[in-house]
Amino acid sequence: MLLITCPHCGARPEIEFRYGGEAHVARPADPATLDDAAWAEFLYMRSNPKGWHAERWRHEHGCGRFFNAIRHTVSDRIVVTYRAGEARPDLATIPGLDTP
Amino acid sequence: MKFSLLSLARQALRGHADWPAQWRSPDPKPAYDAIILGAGGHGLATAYYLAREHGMRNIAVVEKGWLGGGNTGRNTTIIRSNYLWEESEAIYEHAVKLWETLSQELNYNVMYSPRGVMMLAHTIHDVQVFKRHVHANRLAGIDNEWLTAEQAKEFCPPLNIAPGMRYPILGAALQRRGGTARHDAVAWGYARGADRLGVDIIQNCEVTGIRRGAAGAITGIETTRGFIATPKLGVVAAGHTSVVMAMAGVRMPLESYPLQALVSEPIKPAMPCVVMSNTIHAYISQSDKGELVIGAGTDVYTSYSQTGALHVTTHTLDAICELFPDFRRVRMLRNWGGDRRRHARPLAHHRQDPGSRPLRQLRLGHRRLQGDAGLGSCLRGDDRTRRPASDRRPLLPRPVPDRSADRRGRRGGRRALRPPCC
Amino acid sequence: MADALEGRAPIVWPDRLRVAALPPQARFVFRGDAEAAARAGDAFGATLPMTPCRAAADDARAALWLGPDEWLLLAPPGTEDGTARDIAAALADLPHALACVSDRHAALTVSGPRAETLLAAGCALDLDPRAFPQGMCTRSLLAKAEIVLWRHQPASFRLEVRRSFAAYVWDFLAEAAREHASA
Amino acid sequence: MTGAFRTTTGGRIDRARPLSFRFDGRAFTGCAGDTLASALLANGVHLAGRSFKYHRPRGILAAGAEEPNALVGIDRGPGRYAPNLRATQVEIHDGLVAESQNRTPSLRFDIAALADFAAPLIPAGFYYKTFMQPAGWWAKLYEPRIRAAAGLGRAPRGADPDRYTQRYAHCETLVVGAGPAGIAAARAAAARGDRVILCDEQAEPGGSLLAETRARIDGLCAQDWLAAALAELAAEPRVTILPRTTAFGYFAQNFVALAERVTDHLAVPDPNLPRERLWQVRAREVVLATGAIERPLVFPENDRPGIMLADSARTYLARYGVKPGCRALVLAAHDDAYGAALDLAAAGMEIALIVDPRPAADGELPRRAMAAGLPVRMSATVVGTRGRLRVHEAHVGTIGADGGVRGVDVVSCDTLLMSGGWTPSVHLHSQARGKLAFRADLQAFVPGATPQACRSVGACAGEFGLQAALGPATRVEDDPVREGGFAGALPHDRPRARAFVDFQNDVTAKDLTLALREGFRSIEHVKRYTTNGMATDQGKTSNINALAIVAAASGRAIPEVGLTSFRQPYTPVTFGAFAGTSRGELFDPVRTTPIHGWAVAQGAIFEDVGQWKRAHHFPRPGEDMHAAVRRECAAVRARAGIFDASTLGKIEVVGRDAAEFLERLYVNSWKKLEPGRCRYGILLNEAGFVIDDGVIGRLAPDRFHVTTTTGGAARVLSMMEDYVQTEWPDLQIWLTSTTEQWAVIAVQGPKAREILAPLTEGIDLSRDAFAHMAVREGRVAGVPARLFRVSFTGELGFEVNVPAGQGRAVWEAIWEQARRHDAVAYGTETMHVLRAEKGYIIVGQETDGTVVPDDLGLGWAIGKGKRDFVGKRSLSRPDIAAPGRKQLVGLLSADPGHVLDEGAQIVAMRDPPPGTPALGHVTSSYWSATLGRSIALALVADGRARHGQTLFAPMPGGAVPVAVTGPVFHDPEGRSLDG
Ligand SMILES: Cc1cc2nc3c(=O)[nH]c(=O)nc-3n(C[C@H](O)[C@H](O)[C@H](O)COP(=O)(O)OP(=O)(O)OC[C@H]3O[C@@H](n4cnc5c(N)ncnc54)[C@H](O)[C@@H]3O)c2cc1C
Ligand SMILES: NC(=O)c1ccc[n+]([C@@H]2O[C@H](COP(=O)([O-])OP(=O)(O)OC[C@H]3O[C@@H](n4cnc5c(N)ncnc54)[C@H](O)[C@@H]3O)[C@@H](O)[C@H]2O)c1
Ligand SMILES: Cc1cc2nc3c(=O)[nH]c(=O)nc-3n(C[C@H](O)[C@H](O)[C@H](O)COP(=O)(O)O)c2cc1C
Ligand SMILES: [Zn+2]
Repeated sequence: MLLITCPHCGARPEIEFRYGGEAHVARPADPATLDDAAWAEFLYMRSNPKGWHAERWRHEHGCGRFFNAIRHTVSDRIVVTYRAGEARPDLATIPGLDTP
Repeated sequence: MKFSLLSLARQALRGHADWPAQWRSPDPKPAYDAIILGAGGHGLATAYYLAREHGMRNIAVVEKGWLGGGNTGRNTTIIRSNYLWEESEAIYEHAVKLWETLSQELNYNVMYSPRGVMMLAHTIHDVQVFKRHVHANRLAGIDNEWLTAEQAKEFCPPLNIAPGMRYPILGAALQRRGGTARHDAVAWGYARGADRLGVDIIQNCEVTGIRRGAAGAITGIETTRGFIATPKLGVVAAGHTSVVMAMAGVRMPLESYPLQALVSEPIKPAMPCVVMSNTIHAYISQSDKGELVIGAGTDVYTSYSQTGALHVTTHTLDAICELFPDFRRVRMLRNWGGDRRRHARPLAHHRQDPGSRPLRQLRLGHRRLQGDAGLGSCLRGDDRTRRPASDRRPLLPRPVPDRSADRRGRRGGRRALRPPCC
Repeated sequence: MADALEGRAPIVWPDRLRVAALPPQARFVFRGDAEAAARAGDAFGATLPMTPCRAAADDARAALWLGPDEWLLLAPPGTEDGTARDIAAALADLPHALACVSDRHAALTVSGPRAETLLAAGCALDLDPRAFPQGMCTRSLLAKAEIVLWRHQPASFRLEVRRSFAAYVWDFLAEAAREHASA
Repeated sequence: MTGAFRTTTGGRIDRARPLSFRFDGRAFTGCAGDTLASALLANGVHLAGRSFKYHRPRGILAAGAEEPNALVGIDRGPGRYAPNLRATQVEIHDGLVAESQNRTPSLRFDIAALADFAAPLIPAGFYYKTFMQPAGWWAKLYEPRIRAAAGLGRAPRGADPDRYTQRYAHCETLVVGAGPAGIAAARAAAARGDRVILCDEQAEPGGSLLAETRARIDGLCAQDWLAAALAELAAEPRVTILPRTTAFGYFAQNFVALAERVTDHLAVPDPNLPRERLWQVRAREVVLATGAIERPLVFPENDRPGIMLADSARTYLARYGVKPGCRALVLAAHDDAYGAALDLAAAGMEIALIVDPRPAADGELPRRAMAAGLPVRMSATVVGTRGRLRVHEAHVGTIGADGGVRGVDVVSCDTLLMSGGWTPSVHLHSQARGKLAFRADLQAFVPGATPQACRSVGACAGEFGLQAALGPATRVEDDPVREGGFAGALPHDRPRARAFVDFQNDVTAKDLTLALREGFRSIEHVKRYTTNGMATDQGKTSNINALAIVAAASGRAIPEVGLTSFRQPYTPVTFGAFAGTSRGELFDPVRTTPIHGWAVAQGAIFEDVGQWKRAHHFPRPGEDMHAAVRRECAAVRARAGIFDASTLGKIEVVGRDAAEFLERLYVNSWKKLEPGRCRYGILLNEAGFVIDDGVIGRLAPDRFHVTTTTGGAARVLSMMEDYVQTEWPDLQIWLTSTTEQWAVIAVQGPKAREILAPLTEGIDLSRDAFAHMAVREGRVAGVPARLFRVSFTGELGFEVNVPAGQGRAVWEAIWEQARRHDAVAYGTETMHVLRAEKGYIIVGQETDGTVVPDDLGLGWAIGKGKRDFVGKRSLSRPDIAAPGRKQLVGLLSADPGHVLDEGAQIVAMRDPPPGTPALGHVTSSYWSATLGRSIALALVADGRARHGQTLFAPMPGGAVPVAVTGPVFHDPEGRSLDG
């Protein structure tokens, strides 16, 4: 069970959270203007990297907030969490990202 | 050397000194007519059928680790074809038919054991869903029958059907021809078969890049053992498919989630069949060696960790103990994970909306153990229905245009790409 | 008023543990920003804490921080209408939301020297007083049910539970408490 | 006397407390403090099990968790049989009943041992090579036989009545292993004021100190020092010492799982105590002090009863006061075997010979042994043994300079002790994703870097010796340094002889080389082909030897070959411990409505909907389900019925932008909905498929009361929060779940108004004042209520929302009125039938994740001119706009008495050949009391264009012809809605 740091409540057990998929996949402002391919891209394409992954979590059984985390998908190590709406941190500025 | 009781006896007299290697460990040649990436069940079966059905000889399977060490070596070995959607029914039914004679075909005992797969219904909604399966399967000519709770108990005596259960068992859908097989033997049997047909299986050879020519067509792969030229590449990398496809600049509608399995210590035969419960998330069978083989739920987040979380294991085992209270004192021996890939878009969506292009890339490799034989043997045909290639047309995939690129107006490069299509 | 835990006699292992249902209570969920919360606190009669996972309480009223814009307010039973009126009046010009949820929950206390240990049978949080001091409160899970957990006294936790989960939470605690029956 | 082999003094057992137990029906006596293994050895019993494949007789090899041979079943009565327990870990208690396994009919005489004679025919992987002909015989004939022969212990029968619990724990320092290294670490942590958990799998903490005979620590003998150290730790309030507790799994972020065996060692367990307890510990730092496992030696016929690990034999003597035999041959590839020989000799055992394959041994212990006059032969090895049920002689040969073995001397002995040195227990370190480094001097892997806050100390770190374990602050005397280690197979000259590597799975050195010959080069392949390391001991004694053999045979270095993965659990863990209290009623919360008790009292039959129990129907005496539902249906249409709809999800949406929010989320238009009105809302996912529906009422300009399906409540709220928080944070709205705040009582039927009128205050129920799809607030039965005028039956209907605490009282008040009108209480089945008669859909029944609103004929609900809402863009994708989609229709079977099967497929022809694609399927099917015939809803390709056509539902007994109709069977004009 991972220990996930909610930006509001601090470190909490994984079972309190719900995973929310890849982060920073914004809903297009005006979907009607997208062609079918671009819409399909929004719906279904995810980067699914083997490495550092920006992803959403919701502290469902806690403060209820959605937030983002950067986690390594091999070691499951989370190096940083940040509030929804905040820009994805520049990975280069986060120490320790060279090792999973 | 043909495997048989006789050859075993003969070898016994010689202290088993003369058994040949079941497959070679060749160094990669500079070039192949086609390369399959991933020596799991799907990759090896693909190579085998390419060689056997379609006479291709100059082909290789490249594998980053050891053959059969991916999901093929870590699944719960269930084989069934009682799927709901016609597309799935067709491919899995084709596969089940292949399974029935696969040991003889490969001269390798894959221990296919059609002992019956039973899916439990706990709610009225489950009953509706599974009855729909039963009807759909029968229409497709696939065996699947409805059992009452009492009949389910008769088929599987340790099953708890007490009406006072938290989620009582209201009935079950039974596919008698479903069952299990020995996961390792499947990989090894196909590997040995493919090797004998001249396929080079190159292990410890990780693909690190996909090289493409000026026109965008594939020219070969970069690997940890050097560059290997090929005009055609089949990607069958299961959970790693999107990672590999990214090397060719192709995005996939896939996400990889850890899926756990576990085995108990071996005990004398106690589980006569396979039992699955979707509602309370657990499935179980017993291997020939005696371990209870149990499948857990998927972990909630994408990962390649090949382990799973403890709370997933606890939930799986509390469900198993509800269904089989006799097994409460049995002990877990080993728990591991695989990286199952999951469509970011479920088949149900795909089906109702078959036009989404990216899936065209994906002929193979996103199915299950039970599909190994089936998918490996039928690469041709419309990818939507994935119908078996009964006509035995040459298998090697046609170039599949990436029409999503077209629409985006990025013709050029992508369009000419002959992407990993099998 | 019928409570979901009505009729459940307390579980008492003297000098060790006590689990007891609490009587009905007026409850609200208040949502709004800091300014609204400050004003709501004045109207309600207990400060709405701005520190995450903290509660402010006096004998009659309590306000529990549940999220950055969410508080659970507890007040004596029967004060629903008055409280709603007071808050609405005080915040007429400030965006906020107030929903009465008096009946949404049932409440119980777990107290005594073994309280932390008992809760640890199903709650994954660190309940040591250094990690979970008096006045701390949060939503969390107890086994398979969501709870609001509040250390309202040094050796006593208050659990607010969705009413349909109350029987489960009680039965779970009763089962887990069994091992404490023997000293 | 508790056994002929019991010493008169010494050890930690209590000779004054004899305990009787049974093994395979024979009565024995042991002492308090004995394990089953030590008690059997004290009684001269070595034969304790049969091997997995060849059913060879096997004795007790070890003294701890690594034991591969002595597996037993323990029977504590009905439902309480546990197979495959290690006799070395089972503590005896008075009345213990143990039995041996995997033998027929008895341990001494096992028919299946015939397999041993067939051994040449059944090497590693033989089953992949045979049993293929004739096709089909595998499953029918061979497989059942193989299964019966395999499988070790018998399966438990009957539900286990014991209880299991779980506990989460948090600490600054978790120490695994309470040997000297672990105790030292725990003391240091306690001194810092940490919360410390110190666990050890054994019955007593102490580890190797419990059997330490020589060394003095701070001037005390080891046991006295141990007692003092433990007393000191026990006095620390922040230290928790957990004996009988195995750390079995090490997960990310220092999350460690422990299994505590609470009552198995007790003759009469306290019924309030669980049998086992699963601990889930989150630790800031983990100290692994798990010690090391002694390594067997691989030589021909090394598996007979009486052949033991040398230090285990010494442990039996020192800790349990048991001599393992009378005359021992010691095969010493490591100095510790000399230490064992010395101790056993001192206790009066005859040491026939110490055989050392090394050319020289100049360590302290060999020197002492030689000084004590023990016979030693260097450069020698054992090339064979004899003895069916117990070793009685060993054949000793000399290793020549070329590595060959020459000359055989027969040495008689009843015990053969061996040691290849120690294998550090790096299991948990490796599970923690720590790296491993190979140390050639030890021929062992030791812990390397770890990504977690975790360190290994003592023997598990490859640091042997008490001084290393205890640290410089503690003074240790007389603890001679022991070095070296041997891995692999000893040389011999008998190509046909079997030298066992994995005792439990009967894997021999030859099996390993066979696998290599057959192309299985990766150690993972070798493992899977030979099954080495896959037995219940997971290769604790065998993996390193197998690895060395594979390395030597393939000309690779050991680290090049690499290890197989260590996985949890370290030792097997009971399923029940994982399940914990989560069983029966506590398996999953049973959620009930405030009205549940009333329904129970009325004899309702319930169904599970998610976690909820819902009343399915209310049978009267003598009625079956069908009769009850018919009666309920008829009553609602003719008069009225009341229905508990409390499980419906409810969400209060409040804020300036509430209407805008719903506008963006649901397909419908909301902005123009007036306060006091409600509307049927449909919710899609972004892919365009229907995922939920429900009535939404506008209570005020900035306040909506949203209802969802029962199953969808949490999902919809979560989805709403997602959009509010992450997509549209600009919107000023807040969401509050009020599902449980309200009890919901649906009053439906022509008499609904009359039933409610006497109870309602402050709301004008008249047709004009309170129109269909309106909502009002007032009082019902004296309780503040939100009253919705809605209908899911097609009849005049109201849904009364009252605070849940009053739900039952209001229900009973309404019921009083209802009875006056001869109305009924009805359950979910009647609700389903009535709505189906009206063609109303149920999400999850008419939809399956692939259905868009138009498929359901609900295109009308989509707000006209809305530019966007969740899922809208998907509705214009070509495949969703394409013709041929499945559409909701009604079906009437030609035989009105025939109720179609839900899920039945629909095709165009009467006798579809297998493989015919279906046109669709039946989603709902009922007997309609209203129509006096069966009805069904179905999704059928191009269904709306097929009205009037005859299609077929293929059934086992023949296809059922059905006529396609519209989905509304009853009152299509909606006249009844107004009562
Ligand atoms: C726990 C679990 C239980 C399951 N249970 C069942 C079941 O009961 N029934 C069932 O039918 N299915 C089951 N499955 C699914 C089934 O195991 C898989 O779908 C199937 O084995 C996939 O085979 P594959 O050949 O496609 O993939 P894999 O066997 O995973 O093979 C892919 C190979 O590609 C290699 N690879 C990846 N990247 C590279 C690279 N860059 N270069 C070279 N090689 C690379 C990998 O090392 C791997 O060997 C289960 C899966 C899991 C994880
Ligand atoms: N048996 C050996 O480990 C071994 C070998 C050589 C020397 N020695 C001597 O032992 C001392 C080293 O002591 P040490 O403390 O490192 O080892 P130790 O063997 O004394 O203690 C290790 C303890 O950890 C327990 N343990 C192992 N795995 C466990 C798990 N997963 N969960 C719970 N408990 C577990 C063991 O049962 C044992 O009690 C030195 O004095 C040395 O001379 C021991
Ligand atoms: C059907 C099946 C049965 C297995 N039986 C055993 C077993 O009896 N003993 C064992 O140690 N492992 C068993 N395993 C697990 C493997 O040892 C191994 O954990 C799994 O293949 C994953 O590989 P990994 O743990 O090396 O990553 C089994 C695996 C499968 C798929
Ligand atoms: Zn939080």
